[in-house]
Amino acid sequence: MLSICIWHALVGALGLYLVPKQNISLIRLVAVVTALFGLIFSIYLYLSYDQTINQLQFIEKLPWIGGINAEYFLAVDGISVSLILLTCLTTLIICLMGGSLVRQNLRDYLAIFLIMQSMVIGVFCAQDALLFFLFWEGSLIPMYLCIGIWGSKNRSFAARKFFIYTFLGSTLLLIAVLFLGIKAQSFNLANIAGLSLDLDTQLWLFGAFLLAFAIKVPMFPVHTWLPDAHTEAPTGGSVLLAALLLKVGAYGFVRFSLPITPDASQYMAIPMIVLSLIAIVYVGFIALAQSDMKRLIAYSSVAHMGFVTLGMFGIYLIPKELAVMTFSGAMIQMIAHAFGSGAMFLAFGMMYERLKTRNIDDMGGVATIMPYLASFFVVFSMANIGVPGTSGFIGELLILVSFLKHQPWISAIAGLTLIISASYTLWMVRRVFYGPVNPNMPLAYDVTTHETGVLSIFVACIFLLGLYPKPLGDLLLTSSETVIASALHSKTGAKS
Amino acid sequence: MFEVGLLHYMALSGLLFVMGLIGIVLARKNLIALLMCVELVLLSVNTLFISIGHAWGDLTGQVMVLFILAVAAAETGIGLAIFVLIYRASDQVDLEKLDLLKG
Amino acid sequence: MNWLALTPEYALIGGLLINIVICAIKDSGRLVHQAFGLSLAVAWLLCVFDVQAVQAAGLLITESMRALQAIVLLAAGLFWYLSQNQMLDHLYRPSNILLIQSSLIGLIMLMIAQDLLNIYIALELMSLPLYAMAAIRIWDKASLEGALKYFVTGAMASALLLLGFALLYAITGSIDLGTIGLALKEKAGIKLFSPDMWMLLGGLSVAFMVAGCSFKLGLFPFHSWMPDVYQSARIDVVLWVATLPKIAIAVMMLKLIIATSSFIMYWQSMLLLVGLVSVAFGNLMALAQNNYRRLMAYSSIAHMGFFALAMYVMSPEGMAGGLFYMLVYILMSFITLGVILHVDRSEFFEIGQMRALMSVPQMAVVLMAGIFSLAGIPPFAGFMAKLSIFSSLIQVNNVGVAIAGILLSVIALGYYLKMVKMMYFKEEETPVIAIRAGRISMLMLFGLTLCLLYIGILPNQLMVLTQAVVSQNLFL
Amino acid sequence: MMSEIYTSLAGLVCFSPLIGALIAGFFAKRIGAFGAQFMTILCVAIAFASALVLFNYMYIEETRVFNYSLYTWIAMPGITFEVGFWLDRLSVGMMLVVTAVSLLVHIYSMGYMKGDPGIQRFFAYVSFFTFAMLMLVGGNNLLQVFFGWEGVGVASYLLIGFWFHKDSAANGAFKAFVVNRVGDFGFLLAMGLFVTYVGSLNFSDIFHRIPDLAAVSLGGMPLIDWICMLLFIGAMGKSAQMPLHIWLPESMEGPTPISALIHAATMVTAGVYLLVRLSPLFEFSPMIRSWILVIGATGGLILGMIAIVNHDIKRVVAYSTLSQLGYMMAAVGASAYGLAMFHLITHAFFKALLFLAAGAVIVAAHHEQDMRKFGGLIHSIPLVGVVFAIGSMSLMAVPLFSGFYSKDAIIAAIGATSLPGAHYAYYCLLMGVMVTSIYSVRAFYLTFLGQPRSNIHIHELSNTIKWPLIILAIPSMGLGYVLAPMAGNLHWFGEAIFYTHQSVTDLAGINGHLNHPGSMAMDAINSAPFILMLLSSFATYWIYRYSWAEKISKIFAPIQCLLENKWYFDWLVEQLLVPFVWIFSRAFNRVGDQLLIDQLMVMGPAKLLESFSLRIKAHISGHLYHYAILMLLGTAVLISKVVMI
Repeated sequence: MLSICIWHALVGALGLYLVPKQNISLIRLVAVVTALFGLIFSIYLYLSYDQTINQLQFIEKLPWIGGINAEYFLAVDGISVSLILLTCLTTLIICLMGGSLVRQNLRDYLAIFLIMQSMVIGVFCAQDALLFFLFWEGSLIPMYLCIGIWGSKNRSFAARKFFIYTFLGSTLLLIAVLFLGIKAQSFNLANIAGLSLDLDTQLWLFGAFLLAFAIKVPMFPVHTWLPDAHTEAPTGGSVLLAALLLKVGAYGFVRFSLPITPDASQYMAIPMIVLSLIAIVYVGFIALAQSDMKRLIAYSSVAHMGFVTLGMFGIYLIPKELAVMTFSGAMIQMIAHAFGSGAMFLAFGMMYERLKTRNIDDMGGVATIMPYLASFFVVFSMANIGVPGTSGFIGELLILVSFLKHQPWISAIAGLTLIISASYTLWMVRRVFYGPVNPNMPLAYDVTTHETGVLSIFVACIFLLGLYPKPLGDLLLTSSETVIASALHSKTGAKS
Repeated sequence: MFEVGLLHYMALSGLLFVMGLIGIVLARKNLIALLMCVELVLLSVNTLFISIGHAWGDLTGQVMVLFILAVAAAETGIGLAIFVLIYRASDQVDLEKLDLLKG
Repeated sequence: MNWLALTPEYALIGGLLINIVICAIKDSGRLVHQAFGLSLAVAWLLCVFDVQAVQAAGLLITESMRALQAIVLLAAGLFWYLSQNQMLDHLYRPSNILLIQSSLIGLIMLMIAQDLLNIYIALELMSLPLYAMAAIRIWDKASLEGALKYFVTGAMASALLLLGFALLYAITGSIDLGTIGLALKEKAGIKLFSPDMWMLLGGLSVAFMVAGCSFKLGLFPFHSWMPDVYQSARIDVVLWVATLPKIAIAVMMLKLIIATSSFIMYWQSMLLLVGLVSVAFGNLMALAQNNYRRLMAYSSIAHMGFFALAMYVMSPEGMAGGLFYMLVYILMSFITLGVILHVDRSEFFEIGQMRALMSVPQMAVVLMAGIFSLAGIPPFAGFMAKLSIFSSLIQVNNVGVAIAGILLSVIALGYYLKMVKMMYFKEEETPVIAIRAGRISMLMLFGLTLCLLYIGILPNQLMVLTQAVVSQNLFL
Repeated sequence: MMSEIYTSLAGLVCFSPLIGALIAGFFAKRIGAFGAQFMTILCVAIAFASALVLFNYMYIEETRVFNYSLYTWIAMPGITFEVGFWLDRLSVGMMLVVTAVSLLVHIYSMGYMKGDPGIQRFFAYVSFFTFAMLMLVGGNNLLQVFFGWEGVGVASYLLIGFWFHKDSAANGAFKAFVVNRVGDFGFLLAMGLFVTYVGSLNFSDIFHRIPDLAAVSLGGMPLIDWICMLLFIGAMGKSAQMPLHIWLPESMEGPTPISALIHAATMVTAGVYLLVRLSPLFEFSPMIRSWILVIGATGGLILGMIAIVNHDIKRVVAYSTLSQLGYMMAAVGASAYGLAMFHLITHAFFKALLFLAAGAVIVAAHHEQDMRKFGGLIHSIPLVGVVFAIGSMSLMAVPLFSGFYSKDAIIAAIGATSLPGAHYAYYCLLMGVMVTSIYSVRAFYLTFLGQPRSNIHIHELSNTIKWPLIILAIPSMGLGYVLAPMAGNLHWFGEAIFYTHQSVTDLAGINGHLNHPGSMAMDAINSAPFILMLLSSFATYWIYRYSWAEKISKIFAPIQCLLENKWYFDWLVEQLLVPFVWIFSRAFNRVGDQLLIDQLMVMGPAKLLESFSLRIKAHISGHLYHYAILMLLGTAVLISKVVMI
């Protein structure tokens, strides 16, 4: 069941290669059909997922590597189902948009996204540590090629930096995974979580996990690859990067750091929260000073992901009930951020294709030339700022609101994001869209019906999630409770 | 009376071995000297085998020496062939000049 | 001694003899080539079907070793087909194929040799033809210089190895690895020397053996010949030197380590030193290279450093991991060097000119797969190889070495990605380089890539084979 | 049975403007300009009608609160967030005001916005604004109020920046939204305190748990003070109180009907409505209420004075709104919530009237806003002049006009309270009355009386502009008289507004007055505010009659320049705060991100390795004997390993 979810995209990608190279419309059709099948299948998965019981469902287990008894073990819980739905939806949107934004070898472009989809879904389903790592690293090559081949000017530098940065992170993860797998005689995440480790090993394991996932999230000190990767990536690539790859890093924390090294996570909770707060405020200021529009949006997604890590590591500082609220707030923020900044990158891609410039000073008064695109952009920036009624608000509300009694300083600092994110997003909107028309901008036609259709999918998701998040909340609730229970259960008998 | 034992022979062959290696290192100008030193190194191992075979009182040492001699001959054959080709190609045998491949 | 067990060797030797006769009479390269191919095929069939386990007369033949030899012969067959237009080139006399054949025979003998004499003879039978092959391009000064360096350092290394064997013989009194192992256990040679003299000589023999083996693998202090030979020799000789002899050396090292396992602390300290330094040196130096073949030489130094780290683990799983690593490495270098086989004048093939490979898109994809596998990225076999090494390292809970090794391998990413960048991301003018790509050889390379992916995803069968090879060799 | 009617009515009130907005927004092309206008006006009319029906239900029979939750927004363990309605006299009253003013503004802007290309977009935004305001007013929990709060902020952002090609409009919209967000920051933290301490955001739970909120203390200050302070910060952002008022003058960049609807009648009063809605909370924190009193009063005085020197007719009216908001906040501070609501309602009508009249003047003078160019317009547009006069007189609290009842009652209430700072506030507001009459008379004189200062050809006004003016003039005159007795009795709003014993005793006197408005108007003659108002208005009339204005402004030159720079608030933000933030963010970006992290920690090692390997490569000489030496050294090292172990 889950294997179909993972491997259908790969089959689609291979199918693409049967189609002759010149037949553009057939290529696009095959890609869209595969992505559509993936979406329908994931919706079926969501409907048949039983939200009441809180163990793993749709379990598939096959022997894989005998020597170190790693298994091909797939299973899914609430958090993974929501992320799988998100992946399928984003890939569908990218496949729909793929055709118009890329000229040369479109077939490889779409094949790369389908491969990426299967890798990312694999990460969300893998319950075997080694299989998780395989999918985790597998998504590296397609993204590298996507940025490198179809990127803009100095794409090779950005692609190389992205690759080495993430690879460095995952090296320590491999060592930690092997250490745990050998110590527990099986790579099954449940057995590994059952291991009793003393605080020191937990600390160095946590360090290894931290390096790998912090780079991917990205957290404050190791985030400098994201702006470069985003500015050079093609539109589809940066939508995928913003919507999915950042979630893989956060998902890693949920599966690895919290259940396996609970004491170390508790020990490191305060520094992690300080880092996420820095990410929210410091990066917010940086975004204000950007002159390149896409770089600004990239920095804004670093700031919003700061909320996710804040919510995840906040569970150690507040009582259980509020911890569940923060944690599910973080999970919802992950999905909402995908809609918000993913949509913004897509809209920017369309604008870049017409205006051929990223520099804000060369742009001005775009709203008079392209009113529809401008209104879409205003909706997406409202979603990014987190105006109530849009998806961006729920996560921020649940996280900000639950710290007030026990750690008011966290909410006070994190709350500043209301002001900072509003100022840098709208300041960018003001300079780019409002104001008199900038003379040296090329004459550009407005968004075509096809493009409006794709953008309105995002708008629908933003408002649907914003006005009625209950189904998503219930889906995440039970699995968040299990994760928090395992995270708070101390392993070394020390007072947790 | 002074009795020449196994260790003395081993010391002799060790000495020969080291002299051979130093010869290879110091042969800057002349390739022939280089080949001779390679030969010397192999012969020193032969003496070692002989003395050990004698100490253990079985023939394996000497069998080994026979085979080593045969292989040494083949080696010298190839060595000289390469040396002749180098001389024919760059009509000088100065090792200092032979540094086309570096870095 | 059941002499019928050696049928694959007889087939190869028969093939060699027939070829000598053909060279003497007809002197036609194509006929020699076909005879060589035929003998290979027969030997491969015999290896696979007619297997008799034998342990006598200095030989140890086991099913798993025959299976390994079958794989080696398969690789030789692949080599036979890929390098045919080099071998049959009118510049060279048909007898150059004989050299390859004799080297192959030495290689196969080395894998089943069980006593010091057989090992030495097989080793020299494998190496001497290669010294000659390296100098086959007699008009090219650089190739001759490379061959000279290869010859002199090779001779020194085999002398060192021989010295090691002599000292081993000194302290145990026998040259058969089985009896050596037992003798070392009961310290039989104490009566000739005082105990600490005995231990010193043992240590010295291990030191010399490590020196000899690391020359053949190209580990750090003894690597100097590799970059020069890779750069200057004929491309198919480079392909041969880079792949098959290494698996034979790996098997030899395996046997020596198992035999002298009572000097385990010496082996471990030396292999760790040599291994780590080679990984660091290989990766570091490759960063600065721009000649493709020279860069591949330094990257193979780094990979052999990893193999040494695997051998350092000394446990059966560790050594099996090392063997698995070696097999995967051979597969990878078959791809990376096999692709360059088709580029003419490949001695001067720069990294900057790799854009030219894009003229044959399939070749570019195959090379990219090979490069990513060398770097150790998951879906490819390189990752599984690294995984097996690190898991065995961690099993003996030596996490520090594993971390050092993997961090050094991150440096390797620097030049691997530079190559992919030159191929795919550069937009400027593509230098025009003639690439003669035969349809079937492209298919073979594509098959290799699929096999690379298969091992990368399902490495179980190959791991089982390597474990069997090690366990059946543990005759102690 | 009654609850179905209520829910359906409340649903109609709140959601019909939304439907109108969606239709006007998405089907703009198909239904054309007229279709969009018709649809939105129809929907707002429906909303107004149902609000009226709801109004008479509430005011005639019902005193109980009707609290109905529509659907659960999201369910967390221990707390569920819902969306629902809370109908009581307070919210239905506000609903009626909002829908009434919105309907009139819709009709008015048909004429005002005629010929503007984005007219459908305008009508869609206005009805979206009405929907958001009604959600804010009708919400039964703080989350929905916050939803309306921000929805209103977004609508004002879109509407201020409606003519986005104008730089000033774009800056005004940005500034308005960011300053509102500063307020919302406080509001969100207050919501956080409610969630963590009370465990729910619904008004019903909050009002039950007030006693133990008062008991707990957080960081030295009692919790209830923290909550009230944060709520007041939120209200300051939205109702443009002293430090956060800088955005209102710039919001005049939007079209005038917007200034009338949003920046006079409805949105800016949302802050006052919030504080009144949470009156049970504020009753228990006298310290914060005295702060509100002081800030409101100072705002009332100082911001009013700026209007005296301003030349743009819309900005004069905007500053008068700021000062009237100060009055309302002062009333809330003095816990005279009923009077604050009363003033809010009357102010909504006469301020909307003033704005629309100013709009009519601007349309007539071909979008000219500078009063120095007007003069003697009473002859060309007499109706607008008369209506402007009515609005100003109501603003100046001339007896019998609606402004008089609410404003004088507030002044009296503040005089009666015993809060610290009450005397200061009382005198400020008295001075405020003087300032109000000065700028109202000045504005009226400069625009309508005297000789025409420039030859503007007056443009004929259409009836869609005239009729709303007339309709609005009626409540500006009569409403005060009608509502006074109701605003007088403290329990008239039912338990929506809660008075402590202390505030009941203070307010008893004033309410007595309000019960019979006629006699209140009569004996206002000898009350201080009336006398001050009379004196200052005649004085200003004389000054402008004999054009002594220049001479006087030279005498008070320092005050003149102080007022011209708007008490240096804008200077404080433009020159101090913005450059400071700019330096900070540029420093973070340059030093922090690029130099420190990117070059040093990321690129540094890579470059180091490359240079190191190049240096080693130079050392490899390629000579055979060097290779041999290396091999020997290697063997020597291996042997030393043996010797050492």
